Amino acid sequence: MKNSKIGAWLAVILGALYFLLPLIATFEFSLRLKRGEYSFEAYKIVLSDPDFQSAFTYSIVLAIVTIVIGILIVVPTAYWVQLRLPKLRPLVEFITLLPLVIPAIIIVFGYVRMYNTSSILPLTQTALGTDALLSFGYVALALPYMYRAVETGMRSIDVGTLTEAAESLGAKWPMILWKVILPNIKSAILSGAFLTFATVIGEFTFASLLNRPTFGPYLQLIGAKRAYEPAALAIIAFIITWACMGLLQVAGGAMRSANGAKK
Amino acid sequence: MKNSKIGAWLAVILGALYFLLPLIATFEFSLRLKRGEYSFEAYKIVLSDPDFQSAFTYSIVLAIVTIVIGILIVVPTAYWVQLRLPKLRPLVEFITLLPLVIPAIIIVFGYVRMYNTSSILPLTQTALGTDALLSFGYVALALPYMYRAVETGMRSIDVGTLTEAAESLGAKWPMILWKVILPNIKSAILSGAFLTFATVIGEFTFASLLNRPTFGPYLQLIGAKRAYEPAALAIIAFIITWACMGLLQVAGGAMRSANGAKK
Amino acid sequence: MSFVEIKEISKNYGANHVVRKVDLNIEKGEFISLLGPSGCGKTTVLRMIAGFETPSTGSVTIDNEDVTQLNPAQRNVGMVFQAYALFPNMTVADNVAFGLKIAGKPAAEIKARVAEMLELVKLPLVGDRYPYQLSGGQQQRIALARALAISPRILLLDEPLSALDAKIRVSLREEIRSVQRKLGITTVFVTHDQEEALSISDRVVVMNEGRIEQLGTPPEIYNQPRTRFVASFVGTLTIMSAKIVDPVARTLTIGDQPVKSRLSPKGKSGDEITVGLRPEAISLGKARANSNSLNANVTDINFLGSILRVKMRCGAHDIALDMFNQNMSKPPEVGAPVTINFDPNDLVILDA
Amino acid sequence: MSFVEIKEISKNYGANHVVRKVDLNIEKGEFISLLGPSGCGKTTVLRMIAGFETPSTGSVTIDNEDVTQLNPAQRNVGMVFQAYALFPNMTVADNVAFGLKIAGKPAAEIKARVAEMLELVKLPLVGDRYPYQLSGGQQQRIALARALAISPRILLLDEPLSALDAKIRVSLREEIRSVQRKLGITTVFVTHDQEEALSISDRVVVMNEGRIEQLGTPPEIYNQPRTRFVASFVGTLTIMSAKIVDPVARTLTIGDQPVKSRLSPKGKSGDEITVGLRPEAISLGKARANSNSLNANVTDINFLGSILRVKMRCGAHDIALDMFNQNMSKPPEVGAPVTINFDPNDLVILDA
Repeated sequence: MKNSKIGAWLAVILGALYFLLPLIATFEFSLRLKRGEYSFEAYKIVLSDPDFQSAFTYSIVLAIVTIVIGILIVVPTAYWVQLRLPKLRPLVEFITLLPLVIPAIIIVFGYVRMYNTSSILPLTQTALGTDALLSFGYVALALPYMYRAVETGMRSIDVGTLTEAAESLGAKWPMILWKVILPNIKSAILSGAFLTFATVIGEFTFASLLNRPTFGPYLQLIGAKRAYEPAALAIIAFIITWACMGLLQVAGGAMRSANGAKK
Repeated sequence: MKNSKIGAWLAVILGALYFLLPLIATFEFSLRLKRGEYSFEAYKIVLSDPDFQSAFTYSIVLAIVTIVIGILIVVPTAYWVQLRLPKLRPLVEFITLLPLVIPAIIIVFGYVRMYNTSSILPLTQTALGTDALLSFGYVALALPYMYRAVETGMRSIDVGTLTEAAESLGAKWPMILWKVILPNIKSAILSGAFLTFATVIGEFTFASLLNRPTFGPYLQLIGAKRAYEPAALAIIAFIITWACMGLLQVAGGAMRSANGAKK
Repeated sequence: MSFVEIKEISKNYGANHVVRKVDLNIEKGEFISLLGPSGCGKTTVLRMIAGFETPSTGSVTIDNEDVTQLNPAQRNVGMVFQAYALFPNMTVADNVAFGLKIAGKPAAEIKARVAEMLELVKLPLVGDRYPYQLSGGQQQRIALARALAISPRILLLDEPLSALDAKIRVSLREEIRSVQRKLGITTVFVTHDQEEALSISDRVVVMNEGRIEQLGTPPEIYNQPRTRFVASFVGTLTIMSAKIVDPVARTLTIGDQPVKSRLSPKGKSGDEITVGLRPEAISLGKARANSNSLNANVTDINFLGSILRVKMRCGAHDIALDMFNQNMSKPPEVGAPVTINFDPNDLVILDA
Repeated sequence: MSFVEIKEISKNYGANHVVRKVDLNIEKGEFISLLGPSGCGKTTVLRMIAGFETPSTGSVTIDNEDVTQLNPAQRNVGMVFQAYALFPNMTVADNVAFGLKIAGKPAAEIKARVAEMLELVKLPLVGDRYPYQLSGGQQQRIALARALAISPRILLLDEPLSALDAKIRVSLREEIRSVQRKLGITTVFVTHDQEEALSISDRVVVMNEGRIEQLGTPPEIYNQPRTRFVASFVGTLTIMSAKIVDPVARTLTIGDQPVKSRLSPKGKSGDEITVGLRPEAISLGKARANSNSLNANVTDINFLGSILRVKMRCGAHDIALDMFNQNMSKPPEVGAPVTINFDPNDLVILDA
């Protein structure tokens, strides 16, 4: 029994190293801009670059738009599927898994083909149109995470019985969704939102092919021109991501303890 | 109630269109190589290209290696965590989610930094070393899918009690894992394997930065030079992916029905 | 015209007939239990009264209003679920107030009503707590208060005690019965526990395979089960085969020993019939006047706490006898020959 | 030297003391039940005997061998779980054969032993089926066969009947008892159901909050509960306060009415003590010689099927009385004044 505990800890530690070692190497390298000493010079340069600021702001706005659209699509769908069409669940799960396995490049190919300047809906003609297309693409990309999170949240409360209880008390659908379901899956939605945020901030293929100035292409641009700044950027991206994950764990923990206490 | 059913179906159909329309547009375009008529000419060109054949074979081999390493890492870890260290589960979940939110580019940055020709372990010096590095990277990338699948599989059987039952009958750990646990999570492992396969086949960033001739970079190369062939390639990639997903659903269905019957 | 009239309702999912032509009239203020094993359709009948399921055929009328096509929110029925189903994000008071807020009652009235309801379920001080801070029994009381707050026309209870511990189950069922009597509210209670159904109800509906097997007061169901299913599902029954000697004189033989029954058996002399005997209807001792007596041998004695169950072999039959465990009385010894007595009234003749 | 000796075992998880210094000796061939509410530590004691938990302090000895530090695979104990825990990927025969294959027995011997075990649990024909094709009761029988196949030194049963329906629960517990008697195997059975523990065991260990409250034969536990906890957990007990009149003459008063007890109460004249009375120990009717009698008023009658529970008010106390539901006897009417009788033997004097 004690041997197995050591084994398990070892596995966990190895796993952590697997991800942490490259990160530490990158961090160490990012500090070496000034010869012979460690400094945050590379970070200063990056953070004061107006291009960085605009790309970063742009990505954050996109992420927020993506999250809002994602919630509006996923929550009612997941609710209906769980409540009325449980037989459809495998199909819906299949659809939400698609973006994980269809390379992003194919989706963009199709989008460019469908919405090009000579199509019926020439979204790519204007910047705003392309932005809309981009955020729709991101919604698709982040769908698996958002759907999984919301679905897990809904399963952890007994959506069916709660809905019936509210119905028998005279409540109608929008009221039930707003007053009973949403407040109880808040943390699940939050966790989906954080994963979406992280995905959008780090995305490259879509933005690059649609030629929009997000954080991803900026990272690549700097990577081609400079040596130490990309490492600094990678670390910045990681810290943001890490903060998101931390919040996600807090939200998840709150949800779990609430559920645990409920029993 | 009937309205809500229509609403739910609508949501499902819209979701399907969201992914299928770009695909159909791509497919239609891929047939137009010959002016004025639909033909599979683009597919013929692609499939008879020896570069395609070698890139594709290479990717498949890589995918299989990745799957084997992934199973060897994930199954014992998930087993130990679930059995002996349930408190560590949030941490392990956090670690397995990392690849979803750390942009691949950062991981590669770190790898190149750590294993370059002047490091202690100069993996990038040889092709085989780089291949090893690449497949380790892919294991990391596919970790979330493999771990989730295996963990769900283990939760659906009562791993703890089954293990105790086997122990009280005199069985030791390796025997229990091999005879009792593995046969009961076969389909979960299969579903993780398919997702890993799809991920590896479509991956671009790692292969390109480590300069290995996989299917991803080949796709990009063709995309830069030709017009119709990339569309054909995208469709081929999609069909392979789709076949994987189909098998996944079959495996999942088999697992579900076995579990359902068990109750 | 009864308060609730259920007319020939059926429910099928494809070829699966869950409820088959059930007819049931419930009087105002009555407490009715639907009793049966899982899968017998009892919950589906309840859900059709509540409006969560629409009958495939037939109709449901409440207080002269045909509600068959109404959705649950329009029916004004109170429902209590096995899983409590309190809203986890709301305090106890907000849970109880939910239906009243939906109905748009003024705040002062809601406050008074919530206090009244919490008083009714004997939990006046928990209004500010959240459901997860309460025990299972308390949560179910709050669920009852919430269902009653909207002054529903009928109260529907779907196995409300199944998730609770044995002792709490007994005390809460007495509580439910007393609240129901106090308010005089028409109530339908679904359960698979025969003691629960017998102890709480005015009338019991025993269901099996989507049909009503027997409908009657608790003593009727228990003492005069009509079918073998009811006899074996409700209480313990020793089932034996007997042979008719004289249908008019109501004499039978069990094994080779003569017995009498109160009712005339259907059949002619020499026919085999099935009879039942409750373990508690039998007593040990010498034959008494007007009572049946059989000779048997004790094979085993089970100590069940308040009761000693004596198992005996009588010809080809195993007969069980219950006696109270009293410090004074000595149980017979295993292997001993005994004479058992029972009243002709207690010999149940089963249809099949 | 007893076959199983448990010496002062304790188990704590941090500050949480789950088992506190439990001492228990089990004789060879004995059937012992650990009875208590959830969280009382009964399952943890069982798991320490099986080896799934290591005691924080204390030791476990089986057949003169100290097994405290051995892992489960080395202890040769058979275990049956609440959740059946059959291996879903194996047939019934492979499940039963599992332990024998691990032990490296020859194929022919395994085959014979599997057949013997399936015969023992009365399921000789299901060897080729998979667990999911069996009912819950059948699965649990197979789990029993699997545990017994390896000829374990002791058989451990962890709430094996809790997941089953009421009727199957009763028949399977009789089955388990008969198999245990046939094999003469030392058995420890964990349950929260008092009827189960009383009916199946040679001795019952009542546990509460990690400690043994009382250890004795089923009739001892039921008829002479030593603590208030045991009295209220095992069976139904009406608890009343009484006043000592004369400790030597063993006379008390309940309310203002005089009663006698069999044992001398601890205390002096005028002291308040707590006494208990079982509902089935009381009878209605005129006072008899040597028996206690009290005057009371009937407040409610509950029909529980085989039993009628009459609730009465006697001074400040609510007293419950059980009588068999017999077609002949008429229950008293609510509100009627009655005289109740009970033997001095049946008045239980509680320590606290």
